[in-house]
Amino acid sequence: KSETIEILAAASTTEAVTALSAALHQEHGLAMRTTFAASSTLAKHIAAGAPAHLFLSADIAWLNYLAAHDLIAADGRVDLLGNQLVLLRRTGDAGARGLAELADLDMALGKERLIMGDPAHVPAGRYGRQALQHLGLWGALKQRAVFGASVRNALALLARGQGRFAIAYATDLRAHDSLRLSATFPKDSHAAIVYPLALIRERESAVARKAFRYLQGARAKTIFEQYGFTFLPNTR
Amino acid sequence: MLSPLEIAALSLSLKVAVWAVGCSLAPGIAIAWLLARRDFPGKALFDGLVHLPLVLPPVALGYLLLVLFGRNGPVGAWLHDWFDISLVFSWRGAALAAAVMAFPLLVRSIRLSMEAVDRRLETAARTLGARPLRVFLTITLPLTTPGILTGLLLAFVRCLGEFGATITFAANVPGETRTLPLALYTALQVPGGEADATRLAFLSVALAITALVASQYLARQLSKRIGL
Amino acid sequence: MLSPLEIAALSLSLKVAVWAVGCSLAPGIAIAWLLARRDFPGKALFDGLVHLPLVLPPVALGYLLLVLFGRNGPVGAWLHDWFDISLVFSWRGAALAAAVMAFPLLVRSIRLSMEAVDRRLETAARTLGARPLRVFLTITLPLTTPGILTGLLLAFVRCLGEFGATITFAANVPGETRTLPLALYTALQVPGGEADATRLAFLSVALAITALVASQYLARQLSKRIGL
Amino acid sequence: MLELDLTARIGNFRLKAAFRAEAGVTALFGPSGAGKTSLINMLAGLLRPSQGRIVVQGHVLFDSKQGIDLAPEARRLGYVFQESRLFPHLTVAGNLSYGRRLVPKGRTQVDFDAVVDLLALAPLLTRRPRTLSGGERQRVAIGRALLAAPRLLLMDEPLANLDGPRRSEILPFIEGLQRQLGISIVYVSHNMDEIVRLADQLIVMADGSIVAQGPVDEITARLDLRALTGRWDAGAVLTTEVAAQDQRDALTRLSFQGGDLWLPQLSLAIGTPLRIRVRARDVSLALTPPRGISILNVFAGQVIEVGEDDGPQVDVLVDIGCPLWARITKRSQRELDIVPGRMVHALIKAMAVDRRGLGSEPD
Amino acid sequence: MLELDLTARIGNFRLKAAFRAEAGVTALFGPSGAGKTSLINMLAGLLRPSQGRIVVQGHVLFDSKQGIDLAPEARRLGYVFQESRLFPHLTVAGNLSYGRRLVPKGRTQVDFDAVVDLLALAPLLTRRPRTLSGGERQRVAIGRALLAAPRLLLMDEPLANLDGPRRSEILPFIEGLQRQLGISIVYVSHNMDEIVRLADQLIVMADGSIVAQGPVDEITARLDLRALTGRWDAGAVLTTEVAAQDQRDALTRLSFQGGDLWLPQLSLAIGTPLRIRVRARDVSLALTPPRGISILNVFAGQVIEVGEDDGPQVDVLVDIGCPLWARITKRSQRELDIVPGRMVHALIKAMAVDRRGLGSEPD
Ligand SMILES: Nc1ncnc2c1ncn2[C@@H]1O[C@H](COP(=O)(O)OP(=O)(O)OP(=O)(O)O)[C@@H](O)[C@H]1O
Ligand SMILES: Nc1ncnc2c1ncn2[C@@H]1O[C@H](COP(=O)(O)OP(=O)(O)OP(=O)(O)O)[C@@H](O)[C@H]1O
Ligand SMILES: [Mg+2]
Ligand SMILES: [Mg+2]
Repeated sequence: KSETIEILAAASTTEAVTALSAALHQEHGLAMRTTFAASSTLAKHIAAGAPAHLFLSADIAWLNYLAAHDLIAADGRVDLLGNQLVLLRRTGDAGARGLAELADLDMALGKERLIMGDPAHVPAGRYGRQALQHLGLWGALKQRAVFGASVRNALALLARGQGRFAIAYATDLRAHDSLRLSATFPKDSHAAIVYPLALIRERESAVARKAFRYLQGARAKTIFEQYGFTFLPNTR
Repeated sequence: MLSPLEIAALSLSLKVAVWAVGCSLAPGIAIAWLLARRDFPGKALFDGLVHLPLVLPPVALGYLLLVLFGRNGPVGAWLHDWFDISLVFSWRGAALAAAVMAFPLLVRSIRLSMEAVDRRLETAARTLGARPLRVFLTITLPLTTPGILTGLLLAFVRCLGEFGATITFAANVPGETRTLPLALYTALQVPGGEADATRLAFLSVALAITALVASQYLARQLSKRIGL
Repeated sequence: MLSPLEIAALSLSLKVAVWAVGCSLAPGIAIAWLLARRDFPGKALFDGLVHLPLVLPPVALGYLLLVLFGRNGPVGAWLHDWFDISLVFSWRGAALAAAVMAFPLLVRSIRLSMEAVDRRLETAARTLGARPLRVFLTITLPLTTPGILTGLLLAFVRCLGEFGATITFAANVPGETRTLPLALYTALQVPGGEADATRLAFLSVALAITALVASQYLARQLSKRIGL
Repeated sequence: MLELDLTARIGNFRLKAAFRAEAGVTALFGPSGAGKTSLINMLAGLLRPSQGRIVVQGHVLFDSKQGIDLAPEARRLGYVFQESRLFPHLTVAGNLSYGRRLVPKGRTQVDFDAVVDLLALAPLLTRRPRTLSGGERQRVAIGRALLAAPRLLLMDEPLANLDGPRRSEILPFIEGLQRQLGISIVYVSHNMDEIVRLADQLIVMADGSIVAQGPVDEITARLDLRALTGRWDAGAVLTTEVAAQDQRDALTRLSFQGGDLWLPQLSLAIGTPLRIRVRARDVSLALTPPRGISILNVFAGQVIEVGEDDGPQVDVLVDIGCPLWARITKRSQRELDIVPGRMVHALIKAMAVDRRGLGSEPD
Repeated sequence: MLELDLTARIGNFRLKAAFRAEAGVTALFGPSGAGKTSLINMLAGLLRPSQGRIVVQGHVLFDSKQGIDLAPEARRLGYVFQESRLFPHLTVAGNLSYGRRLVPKGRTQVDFDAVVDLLALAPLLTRRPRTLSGGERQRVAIGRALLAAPRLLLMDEPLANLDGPRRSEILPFIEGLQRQLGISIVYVSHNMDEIVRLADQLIVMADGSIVAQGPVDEITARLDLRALTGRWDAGAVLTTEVAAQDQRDALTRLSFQGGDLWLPQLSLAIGTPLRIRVRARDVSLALTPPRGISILNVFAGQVIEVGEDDGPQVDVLVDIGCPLWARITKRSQRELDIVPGRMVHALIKAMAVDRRGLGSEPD
C-alpha cells in the first residue's frame, strides 16, 4: 500500500497534475510523485527504464514511440485531454488589436514576427503549421515565423515584445496578465490536439491501475477543466 | 521567508553539488596531474575527452548518460543488478550529471595551478630523498591547493547551475532531483510563474555569490599560509 | 557526407563561436587584469557577478537576457532605436548568449595565468622606464598568452556547446540561430531522431577535439616562443 | 646628488637610514639581512617608506610631508637586481633593448655594441634567458640596466654570481660609466675589493640602520668597523697621482704625500689621480731600511698608535706623511719594540699593493 | 669514491668530462658557462648524459652500457643549488626537516640543533622563505641539504650570496662535515680561497671539458692555468704539521720540509696536518737575511726557475726544501740579479700567509 505512483507528465500539465495528485492523496491515501519535462525527455526516460507508472504525453507521437518499444500495458492507453489552439497577442499592443479574423493575420502581422513552437518537435508548433497551411497563410507567414523551443518559450518571447502574435494553447492564456486572446483556430484546421495517458507495462500494478482510472474519473474532469483542458474520456 | 519547496530545492542542490564535487576531487587531481606532468601518446585526445562535457550540449550529454546509466544501459544495468542502485530519478543521478558537467572545470583549474608549480622545487625535493609520490604529496599538491580550491569552487558553482543534463538524465522529481535550476524551470512552465522563478533565481545567485566570496576568503588565507 | 542542414548548423556554430569569443577577448583581458592585479571595494562581489553565468541555469540566463536585450528591454530598445539592431532571433543574439555563458571561463583562465606572471619582472620593467600600460602590454600580456589561448579555447568550446540560453533568448531560427546544439536538441525531440542526433553529436565532438588539439599545438609553439 | 632620510617597517624589520651622497659611486655594505636591498628598493620606488624624503639630483622622488611619491618609471633609476629578472619571452637582444627604447629623447644613449662587446654578450644575443647560465644571465641584466641610461644606477650585488675574470672585465666598465656618462651609482656589495675599487663613498649598514658613512678611505681605515668589514680588509687608502712611467721595468711611479710609490705599470696619463688601498696585512715594519730586498716601496715614518687587540697580531698606525696601517705579530712588536713615537720603515711589497684597489685594472 | 666519465649535449653545448675523485672535497672551478652546473646536475640525476658512467662509493648511479640510471632520490646525493629552491609553503623549520625525515634508518642523522646554531637559523625557524633575504635563504638551503645526510654533497656556489663573516662562519662547518661524517663533497665555486680551504682535489673546467685535474696544491701551483684561475691566486701549497704552540705570543709553529713556519695561533693539536697556501705575491726575496724586520718567516733557498712573463713582474720558483713561488718586479729581479742557482732568502710575512688557505679558521 505504501507504493508511490510515479507519473511523468508533459510540462504544460504541471499545475493540473499537481492538483490532481493532491486530490488523489486526499481521497484514496495514495502517494503520487510527479515529474514534469518535455514529452520527448520523459518518453526517453521510460525507454531507458525509469521507474514510471503513468505517462501523460502532450503528443501522440511519443506514446507511439513507447508503444513501438512495447512498453505500454495492454489496455493501458487512453486519450485523456484535449486543448484548443489559439492566437495570442500582448495586452495593449495597438497593432495587434486590429485583427478581426484569422484571414487578416498576414496584414496584421506586418513586418513583425509570428512566434510559435518549433513545428519540428513542439506539438503546438506542428498544429500551428497545420492550421496556417489549412488557412492558406503558411506560405506568406513562413518567413516571419520564429520557433521557440517550447510553447512556454514562445510565450516568453511574445511577452517580451519580440513579435506581434504567438500560437499557443488555450490553457496557456490562464493567469497571463500581459497576454490576450486574438483568435481561436477552428478545430478542423489542424489535427486533433490530444494528450494521451499511458500505463507503463513494466510497473503495472493494482495501485497503478487505480491511479490510471482515477485520472479518467469525475474529479479529474473537474480539475482538468478548471485548468482549461477539454476532458476527452467518458466519465465512468 | 523561504517556502518549503524552496528549502527543499536549496538543500537538494547543496547535497547534489557537494557530493558531485566531493567525488570528483580525487579523479580530478589524478587526471590534472596526468595532463600537467605526463606525456603519453594520445594525450591530446584524452585532453579532448576530458573537455567533452564542456562542448556537448547538456541535453545531449544527459541523453548519453541515460543511454549508459539508465536501467537498461550497460553500466546502469550492472549497477542495478549488483548494487541495487538506480541513478535515474535519484539524487545520485543528479549528482552524476552535475559531476560530469563540472569535471572539465575542476580538472582545468587544478591542472593550470599544477603546471605553475616550479619543477625545480620538485627536483630539489627528490635530491632530498623523496620519491615521486611523496614529492607529489608534500610539494606539488600543497602548492596546488589554491588551484584546487578554485577548481572546487568553479565545479561547485557549475553543479549548482546544472540543468540540461540533470533534467534529461535524472529527470525532474520533486525532493529527489528537483534542484534549484529545475525548480526554476518548473516555475517558468507554469503560467504566471515568473515571480516564483525570480525568487529562485535570486536564491541561486545568492548561493553562488556566497560560495564565491567564501572561497575567495579561504583562498587568501590559504595563499598566506603556503607563503605564496 | 554532411547534409546541407548539418553544414548550415556547423557553419553557424562556428560563426557564432568566433564572434562571441572575438568580442569577449578585450573585455575579458581587462576584467581578468582587474581581478588579478587590483584591489577595490566590492571586488568579491564583482568577481561573483563575473561568475554568475556559470551558476545560473542557462535557461534563466537566457530569460534574463531577453528581459534586458529584448526589444522592450532597456538595452534592447536602445540598440533597436539607435542602431536598428535586433539581437533576438538573430545570430548576433546567439553570439551574445554564447559570449555571456563563456565569459567566466575566459576571464578565469586569463586571470590565473596573469596571477602567475612574476611581478618582479613587472617591477624590473618599470625601473627600465616603462609605464604601467607599457609594462602590461610588453611584459604581462605576452607572458599571459598561454592563459589567453587556453581561455579562448575553453570559451570557444563552451560557445560551441551553448544551448539553454541561446534557445531561450535567440530562439531556434533555422539558418539564423540553429547552431549545432540546437539542431541536436531538435533532433532529439523527434521520435526516431536519434540517428540524426548522433551524427550531430559526433560533429560537435569532432569540432571540439579539433579545436582542442589545434590549441594544444599552438600553446606548445607559443610556450616555446616566449621561452617558458 | 642623492639625499635620503627614511624610516620604514617591513614585517618585523625596522629600517631607519639617512645619508647624503655626492656624485660618484656610493657603496652600501653590510651583513646579510642588514636591509640593503630594502633600502635600495625604497630608492627605486618599489617599497614605500613609512616616512621620509628622497632627493636625487635635485628631483624630489619621495617626500612624505609633501605627499610626493614618484612612480618607479618616473624616477629613472636603473636597477640591477640580485636575481637577474630577465624577461623570459624576449631574447637576450630583446631584453637589452627593452629599456633603451624608452630612453627619453634628450638623454644620451649608451652604445649598444659597446655594451654587448664588453659584457661578451654577442654570442648570446639570440638566446633565451632560460638557456643561460647564472653568470650569463647576470651579465645580460647589467647590460639591460646600462642601456636604459638611467640618472642613477642601483646595483644589488650585481657581480655575486660572476667568476673572477668576468668580474674584472665588467668592473672597469661600471667605473667607466661613472666617468664617461657622469652617472652615479649606488652599489650594494659584500666584496670590499669591489667597493674600494668602485666606490667614492661607503655606507655601512647593520640591523636596519647606518653604522658608518663617509669616504671609502676613512671608513676602511677605521678599526672599530672591522667586525663588520672583516679583518682582512682593514687598511688605508692612499690618494695618489701618477707621476712617471718607467717603460723599461714596466713600472709606474705614483706620488703621494709620503713620497713615491712604484707599481706595476698602469696605462694612465701623468697627473691622473688614483686611489690606492694598502691593506694592513701587506705592510711590514723594519727598524733599519732593508737592503738587497725585492720590496721596492719602503717609507720612513713614525709610529703614531698601536692598536689594542686580543689576537696574535696588532695593527700599527705609522705616519709616513700620511697614515698607513701595518699589521705585525705581537712577537715582532715586542722584539722590535714598536711603540708610539718610534721611527720605523714601512715596507709595502709592490705587488702586494692591491691593484684591485686601483682606479683601473692594469692587466 | 667518485668515478665519472660522461658525454652530453645540452642545446648547442657539448660536455665531455671524465675524472676520478678520491674521498674528500672535490672542487669544480671554471668560468661562467663552462658546464659546472650541467655536470653536477648529471651527477644528481637531474640531467641525463648521452652516454657514460657514474659510480659513487661503489654504487653505480649511471651506466649507459648497462642501462642503469638511478632516480635522483635513489642516488642520495645532497644538492645545494645556486638558487636556494626553498619550499615556499613550509616554514624554515619545515624546510630543514624535509630531507631529515627521509634519511634511511641505518644512516647517522645530523644534529638539527647543531645545524641551526651554526647557520644562525634559530631566529628564522618560524619564518617563510619568501620573507628571507638572499643570504638567509641560502643558509637555510645549506642546512636542508646537510640534514638529509647524503652520501655525497653537491654544492653549486652555495656561498655566492653570503657576506664575508657568514661565509667564514659556514665554511668550517662544511669542512667539519667532511671530517666528522666522512661525507665527500663536490663543490662548485668561483672563489679560489674557498676552494683552497675546502678542497682536496681540484677540477678546472672550461667550455664543457676538463682542462686540468689533480690535488689542489698541484693545480694552483701551475702557471699555465693562470688565465683561468686568475693571476692573484697563483701560489704554492705547503703541506705542514702543527709542531708547537707559543701561548705568550699566541703563535703556532708549523713544521714543513723547509723548516718552521710561524702563524697566528691555531687551536689545533700538535701533529695535526695542515695545508697552507702561500701566494706568490706574498713572498719577497732578499739576498741577505734581513734583520730588525717584522717578518717572522724567512727561509734560505735556491732559485730554481724564473718565469717568463711580459708584465712588470716575474714569478720566481725557489727551493726552500719544498717549492715556493715568489712574485717580484722585473726591476728587483735585475737589481738583485735573481737567476736560477742563486741563493736567496724568501720572506713570507706571517700575516700574509693566507689563513683562509688553512684547514680551519683560527679566529
Ligand atoms: N616581506 C618581508 N617580511 C618580513 N621580513 C622581511 C621581508 N622582506 C625582508 N624582510 C627582512 O628584512 C631584513 C632586510 O632584508 P634585506 O633583503 O633588505 O637584506 P639585505 O641586506 O639585502 O640582505 P642580503 O645581503 O642577504 O641580500 C631581513 O631581516 C629580512 O628577513
Ligand atoms: N637548456 C639549455 N639550452 C641551451 N644551452 C644551455 C641550456 N642550459 C645550459 N646551457 C648552456 O650550457 C652551458 C653550461 O651551462 P652551465 O649552467 O652548466 O654553466 P656554469 O659553469 O654552471 O656557469 P655559471 O658559473 O655561470 O653558473 C652554458 O653555455 C649555457 O648557456
Ligand atoms: Mg639583499
Ligand atoms: Mg652554474
